[in-house]
Amino acid sequence: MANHTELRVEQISKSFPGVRALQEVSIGFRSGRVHALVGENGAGKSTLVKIIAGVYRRDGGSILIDGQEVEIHDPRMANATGISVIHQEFSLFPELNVIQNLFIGMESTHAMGAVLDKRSMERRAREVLGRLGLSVAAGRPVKYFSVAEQQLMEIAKCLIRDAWLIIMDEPTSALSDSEKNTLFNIIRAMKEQGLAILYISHHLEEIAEIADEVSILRDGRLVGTYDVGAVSLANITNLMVGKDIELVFNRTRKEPGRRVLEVKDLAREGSFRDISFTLHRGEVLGLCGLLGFGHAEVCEALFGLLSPEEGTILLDGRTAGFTSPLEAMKAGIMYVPEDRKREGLIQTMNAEENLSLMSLHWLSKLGWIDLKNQAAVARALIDRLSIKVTTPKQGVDSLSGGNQQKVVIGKCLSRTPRLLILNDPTRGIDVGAKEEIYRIIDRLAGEGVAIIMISSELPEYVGLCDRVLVFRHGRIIKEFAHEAFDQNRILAYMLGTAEG
Amino acid sequence: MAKADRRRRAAGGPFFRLILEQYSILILVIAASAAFALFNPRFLTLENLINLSRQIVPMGLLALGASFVLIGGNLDLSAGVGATVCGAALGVTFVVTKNVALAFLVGIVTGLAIGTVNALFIAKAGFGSVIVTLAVMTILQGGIQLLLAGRIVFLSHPLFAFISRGTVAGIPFTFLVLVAFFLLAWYLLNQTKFGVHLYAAGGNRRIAEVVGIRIQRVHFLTFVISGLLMSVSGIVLVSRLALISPNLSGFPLLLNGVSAAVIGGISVTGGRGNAGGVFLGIIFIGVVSNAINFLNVTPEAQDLFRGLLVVFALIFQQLTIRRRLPAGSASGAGTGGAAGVKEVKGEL
Amino acid sequence: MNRLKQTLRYRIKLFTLLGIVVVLIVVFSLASPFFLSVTNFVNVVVHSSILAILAIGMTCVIISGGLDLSVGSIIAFAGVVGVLAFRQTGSVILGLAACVTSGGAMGVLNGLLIGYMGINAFIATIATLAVFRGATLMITGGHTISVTDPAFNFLGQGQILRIPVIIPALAALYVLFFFVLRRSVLGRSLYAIGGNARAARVSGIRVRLVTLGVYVLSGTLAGICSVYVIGRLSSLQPWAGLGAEFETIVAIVLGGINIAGGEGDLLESLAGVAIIAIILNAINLVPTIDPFYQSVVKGGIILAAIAIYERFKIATSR
Amino acid sequence: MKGLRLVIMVALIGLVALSLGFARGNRPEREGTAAPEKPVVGAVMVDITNPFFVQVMQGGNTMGEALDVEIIWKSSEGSLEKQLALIESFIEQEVDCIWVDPLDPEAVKPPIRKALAAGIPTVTGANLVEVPGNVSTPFPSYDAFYQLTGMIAAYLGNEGSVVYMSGIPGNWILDQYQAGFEDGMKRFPDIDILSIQPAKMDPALAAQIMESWLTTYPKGSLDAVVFTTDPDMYAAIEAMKNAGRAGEFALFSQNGDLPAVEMIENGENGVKIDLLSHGIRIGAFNLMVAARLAKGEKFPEVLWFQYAPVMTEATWDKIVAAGYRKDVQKGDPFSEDYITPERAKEVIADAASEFSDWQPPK
Repeated sequence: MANHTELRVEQISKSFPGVRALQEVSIGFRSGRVHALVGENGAGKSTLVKIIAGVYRRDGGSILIDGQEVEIHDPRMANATGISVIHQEFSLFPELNVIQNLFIGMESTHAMGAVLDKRSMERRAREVLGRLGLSVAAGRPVKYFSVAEQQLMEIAKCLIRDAWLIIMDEPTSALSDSEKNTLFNIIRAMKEQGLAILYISHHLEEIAEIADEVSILRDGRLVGTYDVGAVSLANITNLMVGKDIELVFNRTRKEPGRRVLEVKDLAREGSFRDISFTLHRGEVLGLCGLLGFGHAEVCEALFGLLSPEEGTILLDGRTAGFTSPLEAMKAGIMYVPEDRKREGLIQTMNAEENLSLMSLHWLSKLGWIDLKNQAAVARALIDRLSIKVTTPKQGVDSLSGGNQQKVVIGKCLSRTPRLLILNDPTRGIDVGAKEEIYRIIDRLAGEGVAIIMISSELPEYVGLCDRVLVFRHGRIIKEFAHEAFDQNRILAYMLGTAEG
Repeated sequence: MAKADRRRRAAGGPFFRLILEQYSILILVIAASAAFALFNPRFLTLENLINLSRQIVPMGLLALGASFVLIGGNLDLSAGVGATVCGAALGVTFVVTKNVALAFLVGIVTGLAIGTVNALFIAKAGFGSVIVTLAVMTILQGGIQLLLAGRIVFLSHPLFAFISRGTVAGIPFTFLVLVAFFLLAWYLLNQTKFGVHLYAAGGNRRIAEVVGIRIQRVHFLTFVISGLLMSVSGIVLVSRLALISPNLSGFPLLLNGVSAAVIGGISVTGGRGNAGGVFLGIIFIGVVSNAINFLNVTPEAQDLFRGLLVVFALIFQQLTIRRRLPAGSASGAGTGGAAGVKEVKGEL
Repeated sequence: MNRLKQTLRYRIKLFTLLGIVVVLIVVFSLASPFFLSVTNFVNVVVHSSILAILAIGMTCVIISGGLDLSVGSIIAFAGVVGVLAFRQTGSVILGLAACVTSGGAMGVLNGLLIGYMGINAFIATIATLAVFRGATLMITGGHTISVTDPAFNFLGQGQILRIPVIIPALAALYVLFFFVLRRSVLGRSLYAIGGNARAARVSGIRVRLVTLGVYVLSGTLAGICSVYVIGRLSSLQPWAGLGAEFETIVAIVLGGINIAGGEGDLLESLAGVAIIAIILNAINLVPTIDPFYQSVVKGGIILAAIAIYERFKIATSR
Repeated sequence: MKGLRLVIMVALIGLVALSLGFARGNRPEREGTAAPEKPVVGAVMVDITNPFFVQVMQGGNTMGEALDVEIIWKSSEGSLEKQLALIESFIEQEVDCIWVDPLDPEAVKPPIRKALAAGIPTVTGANLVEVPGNVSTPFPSYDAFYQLTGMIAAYLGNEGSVVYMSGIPGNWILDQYQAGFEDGMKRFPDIDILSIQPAKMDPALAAQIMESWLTTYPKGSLDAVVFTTDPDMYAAIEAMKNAGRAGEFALFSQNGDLPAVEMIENGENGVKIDLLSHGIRIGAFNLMVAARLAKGEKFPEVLWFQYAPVMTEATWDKIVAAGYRKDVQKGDPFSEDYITPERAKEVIADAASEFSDWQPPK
């Protein structure tokens, strides 16, 4: 199927007002290889991808396929030349059914290209989905399918487009580990069939597992391209950041203080049941489990986003069932949502307004916001979390991922919370930013804040938590104390492969 | 994941929901008709049903046009007045030239022209559809005055008479026309590339662009279609009255049409809905406004009556149509962009 | 940097608006000798005062990402309630209070449908538009109720130091709501909801409540309008405020506010109102604009304005 | 780039509209209002999208020619707020006389007073506006339909069933017709009013209403249909034709439009009586008053405008034989007992001459 052998970008440059996103980058992507692209946020990964995919026009340089130069003006053209992109945010249409989604933009038709040839599309779809081991009702709107299934549909889309270069941007960010493995197997299979895969991820261990070669970008420049076998994850990190990081997790543990939170027999139909645990001052409690295993829902329930049907929540010994986030906040519980874009930030507002959003009720008197006070609070948070902004009035949409995440966390810290819930606080941000956030967590714990955290990376549990609760199908099936931490065993419990 | 997913399906019961989504409006129609029939048995006589089938045609055509535009994520407020303008253009041409064929041609061309102007501003230049069509509507209101110079124009010709009262196998000709257009619409939406692309463009503009759908073209087409349908609606309207008068009001007709479309399951935010639902929607509105005259609702109470029924219908529809994804945590990354936002709007 | 761009764009927007206003004034002064005069200026303000009041509420609603088409009908219905209360009790205060509060009450209905039922604002308020107008016709039997109470008439026609009462009232309202939007919790919540409703909820903003609130606000302002209308017309018209909603939206969009929500500023809508007001007044004043051409001219000017914004990439989306 | 082209394009649209406006101006010279020799009448109509007011303007213009005055026509577009605004801007323009067709007799009083205070004489058409110094030319709407019921009753032989298609609820004049109709009918207990539905001056609605009536009342159960205005009747007649029941009922209406008059003449569709008010006559009459006021003439404060029932001699004889007697309530609504369709046509043809040397009744 691979009708090409290599796509090379030569001396590609691109700059936006105020930023030089890419400077003379040259990389080659060969069929039958998985090529990883790494770099901190703002290093130029997505810019490069967008140029290859025809979303951006490059300022300088050239793109060559099998040695001869090509022009890619728009996504349509990219598709035509066999390049497909799977974006982090899926490009599926919830209301359209599977077939319509798979063939969107390139439907096969008869009668002067207007009337759909449904039969042939259906046939092709079945065949491709079959290859991915996915058997679904192809006539159903995709909004009724699980994230993993949708992920596979994205891949099916590429295959149907006869793509030979498939670009995957953080393909695992929403997948559980088992789903991840399925994906990797599929990637390997595609590799066998001679496709070229450009794999973008922050999870270096994934890269070690799946990639053949890795290119590292820093500040819009290519640091270099290496065979994965030839470099250790440590050097990759160093090369990305440009400085040596000896210890990522610097967690100073001490005796947890008095009990802050006690949860008894919490249950919610279809989400979780028999949930009981306690949490103390200065303690970091990790809730881990696969997607949909209920740990995330428990957090939402604690913050009043979901209402539990049974059970009690005791905060400092007093019963506290919250029906709205505001109540929870007033009781000193703060929540950092998992999805920055959808739940964390108001894109139309500036940093200062976003930072003060969760403190409005005490920044204001009689419904009027004390702007001086607000500015001060924002200023303080910006310094405290060293958020990089030109001015507090800078629009958040123009901040880098890491800084956006810091703003989201900052929102919760305008007053030291009693209980802080972090739902995957380091999702999709670069190593440098991650490390800073680890420090923040540590500092907060040191200040006596009780912290509950969920992460998509096991090492974070091991590195940051004092205790970890493993969820499976809505139940707590295992508790690990810090000294008993062991990534593999935790994983085993999550996957249900461990005994008792 | 398998387990998690099974739970999702269980909680979802999508097929049941789909059925309910489809039939909620049908239930509504039946309930309404039954209720009215109770008050006045003659309501369900063949004669009245034929009246009904005649009365809904102009509104129905507008509703259909509106549906296309709405699925694309826009709004065409000019359609109602546009219809009357087409009627006026047709009438004037007929009176001046006495040539029916030419008159109809002019009527339809006028509609297409209006649609194209909207399309140019909205699809090509990317202005907001609400404001543009509002402005165009204002202009058209002046246009009809200029066309008719404020006078009533009478249309006496067998062809108008036929459109007005002609029947095929006992079914009013115009109603058949309406049905034909709905079948056509169903075909366009479900069997053609344009249809799929339209849903995509309305469902999530950004993604649609990335997969290389020519959004401009799609939107352009929707407004032209709306233009065509407004002209047909106008033709039917004036033929039914055999006259065109400047205070023939098209705007309420459109508002009813839009309500019908929405009650029929078209999402005002775009990307959702189908021809069948809209058809039931217009029948519901038709039944209601027919009943108003039929049940002798006192003149002053009529608007209230109509309004309350529409509100009720909207609430009912809201309760039956599922907006949110099936159960499963906030990990909405999968549902993607605007779709995600839309779901959320539903759940807030 | 980005912020700077924003402020710059904002300035450009205001300057554009200012420019349009100036051009209009010049054109119309040429077309009519009576256009440039103090009394006519007063006329312009008085004639557009309803529009101006409604524009405040509509701006808030639009910023929150909604739309309220029922305000025109609320004016009439609130008026009915007010007048009835006045007739029953004979107390002006109660009458006025009834106007305003009943307006708010109707806002509650909108708010419930939109905020709690989750019905799309456009469609929901189209329906309530019919309901309120219908209720008005039902109660009044479609007849005008004349109100010759000095207090009402003072609010509608009275003058303080030869300045119509409504003008200072307007000024007050605008100053108040300018600050409400700029620095009140309510205002901030509106921007947040319009910008990203879900994030707003997660940030502890009571989205449903605030949504309800903003429609109550818009309803209340419509109620205030009805007081003024009754006073000015020394009677209650069952058709009062007909079509006011669309004129208001046009004005706001002319102000360059994005109907998608999350952005906007009262100054902009004020400018929009000014443009509409001037156009309408000029159409009245210029003797040679044939009545048949009124709406053509109006529509043409609106289109022109939008086009100019597009030139500066101001007006956006539906 | 594209943006620019559009700006130009659209700006052009706007300018064209404006210039057209100037071009189609009622008078060639631009600031005609300033021209001293010719008195200027500012005319505030209710809503020119209504054919009736177009006729009014027609009649006004012809009379304007005859009496050599300039007229500035403005439309309130059905909104009272706009109407007041228009009156105020006419005061601003210092016209020589303001002629208002009020949406509401109460509401226009303040601006009328304002005008009179500014020394501008005012005429209010259609209904009584009791402001000292203002001249009202009210329609005898109430009495006209009160009398009409008498004729209808006589025609039906004092028994039978009728339906009434009313106008826009809340429109003062149209409500007066309805009131006159209902009160008048009270005198005839054996005639029942089966239904009253508002056509809201919208032909489409009129047709729809007629259709429901046709379904509700099978052959023989309905004798007469009464309309507020002729356009409604035309639409309804179309509906009757659709049902193949045209001519089954006796039709009564108001306006005196040419088509209606001709139907009476040719005995088509069962149209029996049409009250001749006619926009052209009304326009001519009011403009005549306004023009003379503008020239400094004085009039009594109330000048009743008069209708005339149009019917064939046959019909007249029939209702007289059946015992129709005019019994006047407030004032005689009719200038003549009845006029034949032929006469009616002539009257409409030159409305100017009917009123140009009209004198108020002593």
